[in-house]
Amino acid sequence: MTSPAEDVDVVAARPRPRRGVSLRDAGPPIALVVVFLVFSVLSPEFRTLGNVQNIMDTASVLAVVTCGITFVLLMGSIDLSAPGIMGAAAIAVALLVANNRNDHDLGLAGVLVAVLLAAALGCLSGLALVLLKVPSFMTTLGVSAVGLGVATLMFNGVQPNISDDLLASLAVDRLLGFSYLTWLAAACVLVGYLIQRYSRLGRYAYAIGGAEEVLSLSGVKVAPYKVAIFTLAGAFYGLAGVMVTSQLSAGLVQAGKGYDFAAITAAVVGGTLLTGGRGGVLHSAVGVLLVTVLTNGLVQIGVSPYWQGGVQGLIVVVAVAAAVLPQRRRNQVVK
Amino acid sequence: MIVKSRSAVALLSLSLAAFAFTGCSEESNAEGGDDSTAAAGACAPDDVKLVGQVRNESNPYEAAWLEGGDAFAKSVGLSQERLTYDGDSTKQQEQISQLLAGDTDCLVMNILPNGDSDTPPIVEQAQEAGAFLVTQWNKPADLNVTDYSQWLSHITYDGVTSGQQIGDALADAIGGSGGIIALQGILDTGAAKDRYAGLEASLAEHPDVKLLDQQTANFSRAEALEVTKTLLTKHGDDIKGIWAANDDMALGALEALKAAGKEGKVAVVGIDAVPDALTAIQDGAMTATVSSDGPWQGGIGLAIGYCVATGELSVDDITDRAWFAEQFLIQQDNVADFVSPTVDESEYACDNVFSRSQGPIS
Amino acid sequence: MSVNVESAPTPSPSAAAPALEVRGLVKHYPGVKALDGVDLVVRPHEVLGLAGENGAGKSTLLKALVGLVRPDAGEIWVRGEKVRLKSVVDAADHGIGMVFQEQSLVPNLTAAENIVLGAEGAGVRRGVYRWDTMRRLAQEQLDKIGSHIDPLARTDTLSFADRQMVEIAKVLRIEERTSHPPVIILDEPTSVLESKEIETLFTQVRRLREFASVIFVSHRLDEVLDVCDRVSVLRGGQSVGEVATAGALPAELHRMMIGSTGADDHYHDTAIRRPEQEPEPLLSVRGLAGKTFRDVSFDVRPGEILGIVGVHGSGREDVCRALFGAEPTSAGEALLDGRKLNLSDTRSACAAGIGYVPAERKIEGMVGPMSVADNMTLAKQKARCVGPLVSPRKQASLVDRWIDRLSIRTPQRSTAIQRLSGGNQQKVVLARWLVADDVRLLLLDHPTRGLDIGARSEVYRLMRELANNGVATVLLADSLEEAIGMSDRIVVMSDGRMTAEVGCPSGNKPTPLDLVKEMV
Amino acid sequence: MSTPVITKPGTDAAVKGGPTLSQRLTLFMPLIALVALLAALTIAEPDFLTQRSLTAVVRTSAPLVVLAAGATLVVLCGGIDLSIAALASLSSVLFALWLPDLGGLTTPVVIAVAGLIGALQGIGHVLLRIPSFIMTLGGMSIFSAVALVISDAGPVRVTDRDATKWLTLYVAGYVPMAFAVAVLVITLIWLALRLTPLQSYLTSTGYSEASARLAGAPVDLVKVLAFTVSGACAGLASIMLVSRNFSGSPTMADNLLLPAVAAIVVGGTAITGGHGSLWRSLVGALVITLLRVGLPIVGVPSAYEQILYGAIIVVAVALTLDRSKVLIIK
Repeated sequence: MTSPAEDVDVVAARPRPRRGVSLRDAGPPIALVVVFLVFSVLSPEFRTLGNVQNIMDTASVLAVVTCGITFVLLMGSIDLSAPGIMGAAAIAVALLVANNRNDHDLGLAGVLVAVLLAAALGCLSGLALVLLKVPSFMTTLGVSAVGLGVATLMFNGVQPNISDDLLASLAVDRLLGFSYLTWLAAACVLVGYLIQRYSRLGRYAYAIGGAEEVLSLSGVKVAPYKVAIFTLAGAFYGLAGVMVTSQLSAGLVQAGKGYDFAAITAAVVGGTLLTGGRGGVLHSAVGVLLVTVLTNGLVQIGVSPYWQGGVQGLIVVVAVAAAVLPQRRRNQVVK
Repeated sequence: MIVKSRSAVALLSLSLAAFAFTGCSEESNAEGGDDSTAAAGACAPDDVKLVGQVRNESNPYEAAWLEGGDAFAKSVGLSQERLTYDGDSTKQQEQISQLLAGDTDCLVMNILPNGDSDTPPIVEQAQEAGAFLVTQWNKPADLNVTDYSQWLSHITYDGVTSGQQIGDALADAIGGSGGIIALQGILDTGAAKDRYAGLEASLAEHPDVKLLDQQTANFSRAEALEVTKTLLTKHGDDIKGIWAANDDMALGALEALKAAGKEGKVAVVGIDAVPDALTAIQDGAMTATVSSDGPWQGGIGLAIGYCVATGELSVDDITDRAWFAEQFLIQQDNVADFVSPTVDESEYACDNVFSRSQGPIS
Repeated sequence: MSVNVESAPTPSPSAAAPALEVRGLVKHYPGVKALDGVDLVVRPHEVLGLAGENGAGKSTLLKALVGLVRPDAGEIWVRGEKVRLKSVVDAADHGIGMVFQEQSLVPNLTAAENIVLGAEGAGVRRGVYRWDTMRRLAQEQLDKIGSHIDPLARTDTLSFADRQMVEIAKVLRIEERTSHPPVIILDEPTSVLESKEIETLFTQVRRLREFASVIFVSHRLDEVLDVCDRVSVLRGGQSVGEVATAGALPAELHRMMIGSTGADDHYHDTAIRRPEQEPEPLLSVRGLAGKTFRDVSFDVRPGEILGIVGVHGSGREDVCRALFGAEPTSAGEALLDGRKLNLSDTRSACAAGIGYVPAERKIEGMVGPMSVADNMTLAKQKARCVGPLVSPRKQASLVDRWIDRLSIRTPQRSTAIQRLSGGNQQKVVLARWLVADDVRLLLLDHPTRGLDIGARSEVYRLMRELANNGVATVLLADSLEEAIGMSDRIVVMSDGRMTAEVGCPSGNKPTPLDLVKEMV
Repeated sequence: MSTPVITKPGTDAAVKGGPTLSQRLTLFMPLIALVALLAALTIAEPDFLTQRSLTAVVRTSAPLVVLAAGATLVVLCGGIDLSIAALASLSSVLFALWLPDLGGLTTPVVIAVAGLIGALQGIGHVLLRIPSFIMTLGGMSIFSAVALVISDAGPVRVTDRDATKWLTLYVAGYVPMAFAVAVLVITLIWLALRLTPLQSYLTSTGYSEASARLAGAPVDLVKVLAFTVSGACAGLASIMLVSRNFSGSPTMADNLLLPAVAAIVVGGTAITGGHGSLWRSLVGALVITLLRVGLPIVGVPSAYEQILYGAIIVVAVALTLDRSKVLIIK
């Protein structure tokens, strides 16, 4: 970030100390390492390779969902539509690839269609946001319900089980010790990062979170990009839904249950701000690992499952407090 | 911009209104729209209003249940109103009280309470409103059906027996000795408690079978997958068998085994005999399950209510109002007989509605 | 429009025609006639100064020139062709660009992105960023103005001066939209720069003249005369004349701006003779220190107006906020009537009878959607309460009394304050501290910023009245002239320290230059 | 001291005041939406418009109304409270557990404890400068965890029903006590705001926290107070739920969170703070209740029910949101 060209007096005249920022960026990875080491010491089962694989497998779906939600958060919006969209995509893909309900066998094409359906649903919340001027909190809430409805319609009382080899193998077959789903998730994170770093869409998502008015002042029409971001997020949720289906080799309406707040938690823990403009896909990915390692570690050292949610809640608060305290100002507005 | 959005709103709401109508008109014929205040037990067959309520239609067993309800309603020339509450106790109560605020004189309800603790308020409201109520699966042990005139019957399967049966089947499958793990259901449900009690009983008889670990997966396939994965890494090859309190969780466990490459090496048992489980048993992926007949449950509850409402059956004549329904242990040898559960119309005949009773709930 | 990056800008064939001409521009705002028939001519390759008091209509004129404001009447001609400017982009297409006073950069993007924002051109292919191209494009712009900042540095890590360079570079991009030399508007570019930075800026401006026309707006008349070829003066929304800068004096410009001689009478110095023996100080600040200032000590006496002057970064604003408990202090103390003030929060400051009027009226001063009445009684709730309860009748009469006394123009007391004109909004914010008749010390941070002349003279008069009634005032003035005109005494701050304390009695006022010496 | 008088008039002239027609319309939009929805349901099922079923609707809505009303205060000062539902569940468990020992005192104690927990969140929010969204998101999971642990993940039966009997009675034969209590609570809070400077403090904090602070408004206190009331309301709501289910359960109210937030926004309260009122949330809660129980009862199939629910809340917000009061829509 610091540039050789900057002359000294400029550095002296910096408006804001960098400490808070760098701490926000470095904190989560450090925390991740620490937590991992602590659990490794506490529990022999935890440090086994098998468990590391297990952690990565468990993290994969959440990672993909968080990828999507991160872009929305970057804009300073919020997205609660993951459960509905994932449910719809999960059922859709189950019905489109080889399954026990109908004799479709679209294979990859089926996956594509499911993801497109999800993207369309995401697009819906984006449109409602920019056309009806309804806060994203509500539009995504509504779209989530719509998605669940669509899923229930398609479910139609009979569990669709997939017999598609490709999809089934994703969760089972392993490459270098990790299941294909894990690699898929890794790929998503990479793609997400590339979009965020190298695409106009991604950069504008940052800009919208940073100073929306400046964009329009520079003659950029913001609305289309907002819609595009929600569509992109929807696509990610859709893929996540497909992944759940391949894990269970069956389409569930509840495929996305609880992933909305889980993803927000992960993103925030990773250092992506709800106010937008800060953080990113990589931050969120770290957050996902942090949360997953915690949950898994707690089980391994035998903490009652009931406590696990609570511990996570605590972690979020602590993580954010740690990030904001170094740079708190008098008369600062915190919503 | 505002103008545009306003008009957009108008448009959307219009299309919604249309939507609402199509959505509702399907059902509006279900309502017997007259307020004839018929005394209990003397309803004209046409006045009877049949309601079946389950958690959600997005679960095969409960969807089949509602189908069964429709089948019975059709057989008596009526139609069933379907209610679902997404496994949300609050919403269930809200629906019931709203339902009972309507015309209740000839209302017959076949209800699946979300949990034991949800049964008392349902029963009391039905009693107050004078609707005919049949509940299934969940009720607090100390709540007696006979204390209420409108609560015609409570039907359930003997969870202890089924839990024990599959426990024994599992023990045999792993050769009478070895470690197993148990996946519990929603802890608040009688079903979950009884079935686990059954497992304990079975364990008592097989001292060499060791219960390594037990966690709840809330009857959910997805949760079972995660829990099993973790337990597999925790206990590794010590796990010889997996006992699941229902088939959905058993199937989730199967996926976990598949992912761990242990498919077929670990025996899995469940309860409910959902179609997927039966196929799994046919392929030998699963060891055993216990039949519970969704379609029949959906129909029989309405049938009992219908018979009492129309006066063909008197509450006082019912010997056991809280009773166990008949169930079978299903394994590879006999699975073929259960692949397509059929309900015989005659079982809904008013003199025959208790044909599957295995006696009172002890 | 050519997106040809490499080609050096060529002087346009129509160099003879004015690069930009404004004829009889008129713009009304609710309650104010911001522009009242303004004429302006900008020749190619010249730097035109635009001078005028606050509220003279400068900012409105500039906004009209970049399409942010639609004039009610009048014409804008670009290189001999009449144009209607509907948006910033539209203006840019005609080769007019502006460096905004409040900076218009996206803080969390790189300098390069900000420079090309909205017109990435070759920097983005099919929605995919090409950082190297991006960097090159930006570098080209930065080179034009000879800035050395790293195009890929995130903007909010740059110093203010560098951010301004980025803005200028961004504006220069409009060259690629038109084949003609562009018109660059610099709105108060120096107001927040330190002298060293100002020098670099001026070299930039002179450099710009090579391939563009520049409209340069500044309070500091000496600067205007220094850097511009001609100066056009606005007053009360009208052009009152032009001055060729060669050999012109700040004084005559100033005379044109305020339409009379000398600074004093303009500020209504009622020339009240204060008693010979000075009263005890009401406020004594002793060695106060904070993030941006240290070792600040001064006294303010009842009925005295103390001006604090200094360039941006002198820390005077923070001293003011610190006294009100809105900015943390690390050392020192402040005594009110010899009693130590609790500087930890704004509550106790209010309780002690201190009032604060922030510079950012719209963000920090008023609660836009709330009614005039509620805004006015926000700070002094007791004034509208009977016991613990609010008495609407009491509030109504109180508010009406003050609306009348300060002649605040508002339809009803229940009107949302954001619907009033700036001057009336400011009066409400001021009244907030007066309603309880218990204010003893007023901290005024640029109280006349963005007000038109009429509103400002009313604010001045009000300040005088309060002073005569024994209220002590600390004033951070909008301009040196204002500070000198209003203050009885002036404290000069530079780089967080007090550098001088100058007596400023009516009749014997120091000149701006005396103060500037101390400021830098 | 005497106050200065300005005699000379300023150059500013007055601006025309008064709300526009569309503003007046948006003011009543929530009510209009409610009536429209009721009409639609009645058309679909004539029996729906009977005194008994309407009574049932308001009885059902009571807990949601209380939850939404409390959270509205937090929203009004610019924050959001995601912990209300989890806190209500926890309170229901506490109530069931403490009833045997505390008897009649249980109700006030539980409400007080809930309020205290809310206050703690508020303090954490203002002292640690943690965004309310995060603070209460954390609170949500922590409260559920505690509830699960102390109740051992199962419901706790309430044997002594007299303690909550009063909530199941009827006022004047028709108005359910629970709803009457809900309305009473709203009225009290509303009066407390209207009659004291609190309203000003709350509104200014919500619209422009910076201005409020620099005008010496007790911003932090107001926020903590809002969270306290929000918590206490969650406590009261939980007791209403217990009175309905004769038991407390660690997940009892969890599914009421999003409906409660929806109720607030559908009522027309700006989620960005400042603009809105508790009465709006009351109407909003009734709308949401109609959607939750009305749609299935008139026989909308569950799949369509969800789709309608989603679409309708979005449209409702689009209609009720007064955009002149909300600057940026994120």
